[in-house]
Amino acid sequence: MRIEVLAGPWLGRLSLSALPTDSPVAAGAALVAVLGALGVAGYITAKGRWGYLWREWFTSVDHKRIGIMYVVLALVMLARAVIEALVMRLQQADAINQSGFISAEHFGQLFSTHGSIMIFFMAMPFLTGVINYVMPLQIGARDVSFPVLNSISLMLTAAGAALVMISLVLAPFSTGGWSGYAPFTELRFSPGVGVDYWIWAVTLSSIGSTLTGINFAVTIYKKRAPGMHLFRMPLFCWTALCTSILMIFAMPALTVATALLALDRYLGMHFFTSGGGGNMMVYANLFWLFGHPEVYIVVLPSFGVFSELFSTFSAKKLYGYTSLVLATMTIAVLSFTVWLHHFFTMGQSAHINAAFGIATMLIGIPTGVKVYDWILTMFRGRVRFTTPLLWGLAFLVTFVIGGLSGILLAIPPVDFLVHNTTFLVAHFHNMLIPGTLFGMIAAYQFWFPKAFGFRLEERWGRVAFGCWVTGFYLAFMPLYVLGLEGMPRRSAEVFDEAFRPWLLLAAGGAVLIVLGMAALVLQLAMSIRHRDRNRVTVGDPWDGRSLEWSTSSPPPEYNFAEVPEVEGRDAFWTMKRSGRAYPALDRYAPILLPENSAIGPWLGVLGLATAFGLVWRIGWMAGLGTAGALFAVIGWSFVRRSGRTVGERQVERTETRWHAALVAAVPVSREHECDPRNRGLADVAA
Amino acid sequence: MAIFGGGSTRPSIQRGAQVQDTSTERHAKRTASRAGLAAMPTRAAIVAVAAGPVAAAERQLLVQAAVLMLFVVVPVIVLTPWVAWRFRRRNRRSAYRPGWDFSRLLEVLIWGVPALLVALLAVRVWTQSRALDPYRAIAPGQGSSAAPLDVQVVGLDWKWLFIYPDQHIATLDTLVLPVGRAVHLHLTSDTVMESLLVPRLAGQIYAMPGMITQLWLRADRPGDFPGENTQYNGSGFARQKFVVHAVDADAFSRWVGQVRAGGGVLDARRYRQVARRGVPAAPECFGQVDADLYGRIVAKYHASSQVHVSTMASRATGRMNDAH
Amino acid sequence: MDGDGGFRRELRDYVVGLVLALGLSGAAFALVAWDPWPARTTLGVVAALAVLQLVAHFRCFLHIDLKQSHRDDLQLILFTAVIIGLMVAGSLWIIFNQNQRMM
Amino acid sequence: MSVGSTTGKRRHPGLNLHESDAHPSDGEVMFGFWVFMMSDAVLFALLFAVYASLGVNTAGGPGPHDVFELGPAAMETLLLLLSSFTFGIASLAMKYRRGMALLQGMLALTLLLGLGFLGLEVHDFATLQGKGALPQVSAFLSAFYALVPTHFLHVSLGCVWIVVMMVQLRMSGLDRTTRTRLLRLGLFWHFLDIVWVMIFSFVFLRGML
Ligand code: HEO
Ligand code: HEM
Ligand SMILES: [Cu+2]
Repeated sequence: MRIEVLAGPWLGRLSLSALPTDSPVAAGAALVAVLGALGVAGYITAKGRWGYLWREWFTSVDHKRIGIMYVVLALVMLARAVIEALVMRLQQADAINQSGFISAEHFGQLFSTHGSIMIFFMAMPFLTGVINYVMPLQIGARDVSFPVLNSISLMLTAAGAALVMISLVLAPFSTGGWSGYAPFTELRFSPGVGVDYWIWAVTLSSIGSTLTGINFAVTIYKKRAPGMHLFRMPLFCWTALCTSILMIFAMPALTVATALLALDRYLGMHFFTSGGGGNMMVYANLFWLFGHPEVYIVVLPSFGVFSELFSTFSAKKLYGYTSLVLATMTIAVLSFTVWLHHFFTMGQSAHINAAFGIATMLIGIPTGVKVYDWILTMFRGRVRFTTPLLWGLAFLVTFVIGGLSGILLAIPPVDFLVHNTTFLVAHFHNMLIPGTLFGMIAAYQFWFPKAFGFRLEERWGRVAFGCWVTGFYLAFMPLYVLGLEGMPRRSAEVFDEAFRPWLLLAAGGAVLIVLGMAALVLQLAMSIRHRDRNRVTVGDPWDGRSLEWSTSSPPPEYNFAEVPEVEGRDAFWTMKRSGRAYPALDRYAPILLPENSAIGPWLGVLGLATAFGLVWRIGWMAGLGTAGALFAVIGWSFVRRSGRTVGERQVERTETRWHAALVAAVPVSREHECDPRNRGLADVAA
Repeated sequence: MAIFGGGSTRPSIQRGAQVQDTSTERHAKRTASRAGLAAMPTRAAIVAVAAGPVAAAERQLLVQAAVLMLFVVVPVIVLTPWVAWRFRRRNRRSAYRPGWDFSRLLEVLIWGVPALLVALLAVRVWTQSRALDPYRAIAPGQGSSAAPLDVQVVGLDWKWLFIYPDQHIATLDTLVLPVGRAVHLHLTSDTVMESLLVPRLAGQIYAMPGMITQLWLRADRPGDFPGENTQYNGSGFARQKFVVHAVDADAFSRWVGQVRAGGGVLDARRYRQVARRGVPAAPECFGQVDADLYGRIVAKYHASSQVHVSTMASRATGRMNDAH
Repeated sequence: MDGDGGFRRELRDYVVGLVLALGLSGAAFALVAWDPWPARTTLGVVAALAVLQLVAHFRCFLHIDLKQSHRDDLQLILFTAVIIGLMVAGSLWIIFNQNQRMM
Repeated sequence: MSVGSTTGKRRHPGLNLHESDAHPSDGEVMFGFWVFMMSDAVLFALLFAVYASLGVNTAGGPGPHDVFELGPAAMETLLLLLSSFTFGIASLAMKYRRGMALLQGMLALTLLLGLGFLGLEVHDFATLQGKGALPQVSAFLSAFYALVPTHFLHVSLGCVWIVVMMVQLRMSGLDRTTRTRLLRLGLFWHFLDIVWVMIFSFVFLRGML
């Protein structure tokens, strides 16, 4: 039963009937979301931490804090999306020749939110957060080029994520999938607000990502420390650069696609409608102009992370640096030439299909080069099986299987057979989970000690690893089989008894994955609890190779008391070997840093208000939000900022304290890397 | 013959349930002709065998390419753990060259071998994309010299309508085909984008409103093959299944005769009922079909342009004639 | 900054830019207004004039040239041109082909 | 792009008036804006592609011939080109310090020309409405109304920006902040000119053929 309450015009279409009261699963999810939000807010209030959060975090423009906030956002969204994945897997295992425990409509929302969240609000914030944290440190910069813009990007992304979370309570969300294909998403077929939620959440995120891309690209071009030539940058910075370039040039396609879809829906125009001259193929074309580069946006930074891992944990130079750089750039450029492979089955000529199919396969070459380069990096190294490296090994073995299925899909006649089936679902999870997600989890475990000054517990990390990897194989390998048999993706129900064992296996895998997720949470909790045992304040727990390890952990807000001078690749590793690491300065200078700014959070709130107003047709809210944002930006441009100076005394105090820890620390050999003995000073003699 | 079993609905799909807008539909169904219905084929185990040349060629290509790829993928799967273990830190016997980061020979290999493989694959892609172009006519099977069978396909929410323009009959959610005869499907949709797939006969192609796409296929052995829509189109999506019954030529003509004699009429009014959103309670056959129905369905989306309507309609029917 | 000389020289750049822009735009408009040639030819010429004007604007108003100091900008613009070319040409190729095969 | 462009630069321990970390350097700011404009250029290019794809789909409604007029388009072109020139002089006035009056005067002139352009366009849109050429009529008109008003919106924002800069110049004169902002505004303004050249060539002129 729905409770109908007459909504005043000032609330647009919004009424109490938006509450998901008709399905226990949906109502439960909404309740969890509300209670969770209230719980967090209540806890912060009880602790009296709002002021602290506002001053030190929300208004912060420090790339390190912004990076951490991005990662927190990504982890929260990951938790939601993984649970949704489990629900979908359970439903498909249950709904064989019967209805299952959730409705078809609800299932539609589940794969749409799961896909959209995983891509836009998990993968993107995660990689943006990691790049934010690590890249400026690696190139020897004190911050990104445009710190305030950085904060604005974060808050716009967060606003988009908030909108998706709100849709859990003021339902429903779209059922159009993460790709939102028209004309299904046109008003005529999706009259509710669901698609509007999707449009505005994605638009907020894509604006944020475009700005982020610009910011990172300029930072890498213009803010490198002296001597840090492009070809001396750690590979992670290269992948960050290529990802940024992809963001800059691919995001506009998404913005155009969603904007035109919105014009269709709001103003009755005819871009993608099936009448009035509209053409739905134009939508598919626009979406994949973005969508394909997007999958490389989310995987390239992971490639960068793995490059760092294999070299660090093999205690060896990265094999084939130049070919890795070349491969990365080739992938970035090629990824603009293959988008049609997502719609081989739309009916265009065979020679077009063939041309795009071949272009797609070409990407396999540089990717293969990377894979071999990583193996060769371990070759003749001294490999240490720490948790971050384990993710890397699992990635290598698993990713090539996904690559294989990708190549199969790139053959148009083969694609005709398995397009839109669970074979495709298996392929892309086979890329996204080992590629994007394992890379990001590895990055989190690798750089966590840098950000917080203590290591994560290895044991729980291994448990998480075991669950995730086993869970992955169980959950997704069966889907290849089912796909070859023609089981369509996005099926709320299944009508083939023979599929049952495979779907049960897949459900079991999903359960394991959720356990893996829980293990990650436990790992964090236990590590915080035992943080004193795992402190690595000196800053270099893994015998690191690049400049971020040359600072204390966590690094001071100004990153480097003196900007380092770089003389080659693996800058910090060389400094350590030649005894020039940790130079003692005889004189400290004051450092000018950007001041905190409230414009980011304000634009986030105003953006959210605009989006929410647009979703529910609350005119005044959307209008005020837009006007507010415009005036906020103009007003902000009138504020003269002189920056904030960290005095030389304070720099000296910070640096002296760190140097004291340095002197007190015992250099630890790799033998004791994961011991409490490791205080973050690497023994370079061995 | 199974397909003449009449009355039996597919036991496994609870059609109509849970989906709105279907009550009138279901009612209408009861009075409609029941010629040519059969149960959804059920299988005990997974089998991925093709029953026609198109699917066979596509599957063969898949297997070939997969095997070829294994040559470069298996080494990775084997080498990764092996290298990692062989060069583990504890193993002091293995060489340690922290500065080694380049080898010209290896460089040539790691770029060259994948490039060679891609070149090989590219040749196959180029030729096979053309050979297996869904629009490309296929020859009749051995011993069958009949002209291709034209079928007009209309994707609806959430069912498929098949019109046999030359036989002047139509079926809903069931497709009966003569074994060995080439079949030329002309697909459109009267709702959102859909995608028709019969995994054992041929790969898929989209069906889009106001447009006509084509797909050629042929069944080389008699049997019942599941077919479906694979492009999500709303809450009834998962139930949009149908069965292809491949029967020998005689059985096919007998079936056509039977449908003609006993099937209902598919005129504009009846079509409107059929097209309404919902999952039909059972497949259905129509013994008489408005000749220009398909053309009108396609032309509908060009309605605001008067010139266009007629050309689209005539083109839609015209193409049928060209095909012969 | 070399005072007066610099000012004059750069002013001349802008004047040249304006004259070129007005001339090229004017030519394009005039061609279409008088319509002396078949449509396809005119279209080609209009497109060529547009590209010329694009170059003129970049050169005279945006000061993009081959000097070392502007290399970053120039490379950025060329890269963008490649991407835009890929996207636009590819899209039109696909859409026109589809339209042709589906009607 | 130039490899090693930062070598030889003095490293900076802390406070450094020209290259501090609180304010990005001029080069950084300008380069960042260039990158932004290129992203925006892709957006426009895609709108052009959409227009080219849907332009023939008039769905029985009016076509380009019925709705476009050369005269107003030529007039708008003239205003926009002149405004680019006046902005150019403003940039020179700033660069060679030819006095605030010239700078402000040229900005005001640019603003007037910009507003004139906007006014003419509004008039155009009104005429189109009068002819029944609404965006809802056909895909062709939808695509037209996506492309041209997006440029219109950009020019409007440019005008707001000019006003803001004129006020800020009054308030704080020509300092580093206002200077780089004016430079960026200049790029933006000239860029919009280029987009307009593409619009009149590939929308209006092509439509009239
Ligand atoms: C991280 C994400 C990611 C990555 C990295 C990739 C990588 C690739 N993808 Fe995938 N993909 C990803 C995510 C997706 N793909 C999709 C869909 C998709 C489709 C469309 C299928 C369809 O809709 O029917 C095709 C054709 C491909 C092909 C490929 C190829 C060839 C690669 C290549 O880059 C793989 C390269 C790697 C290889 C090849 C292995 C290592 C190489 C070795 C060992 C050397 C030897 C190799 C050769 C000789 C070739 N993808 C979709 C579907 C979206 C949707 O519809 O919702 C998603 C999300
Ligand atoms: C953690 C384990 C995961 C499980 C068990 C899982 C499960 C699923 C399931 C069941 C679906 C629906 C499949 C269907 O359409 O039939 C799906 C879709 C999808 N998933 Fe995942 N997933 C997981 C992780 C991820 C990750 C990490 C990403 C991205 C980074 C991701 C991205 C997607 C996308 C893009 C879709 C497509 C949504 C759509 O159809 O529009 N998933 N996933
Ligand atoms: Cu792709």
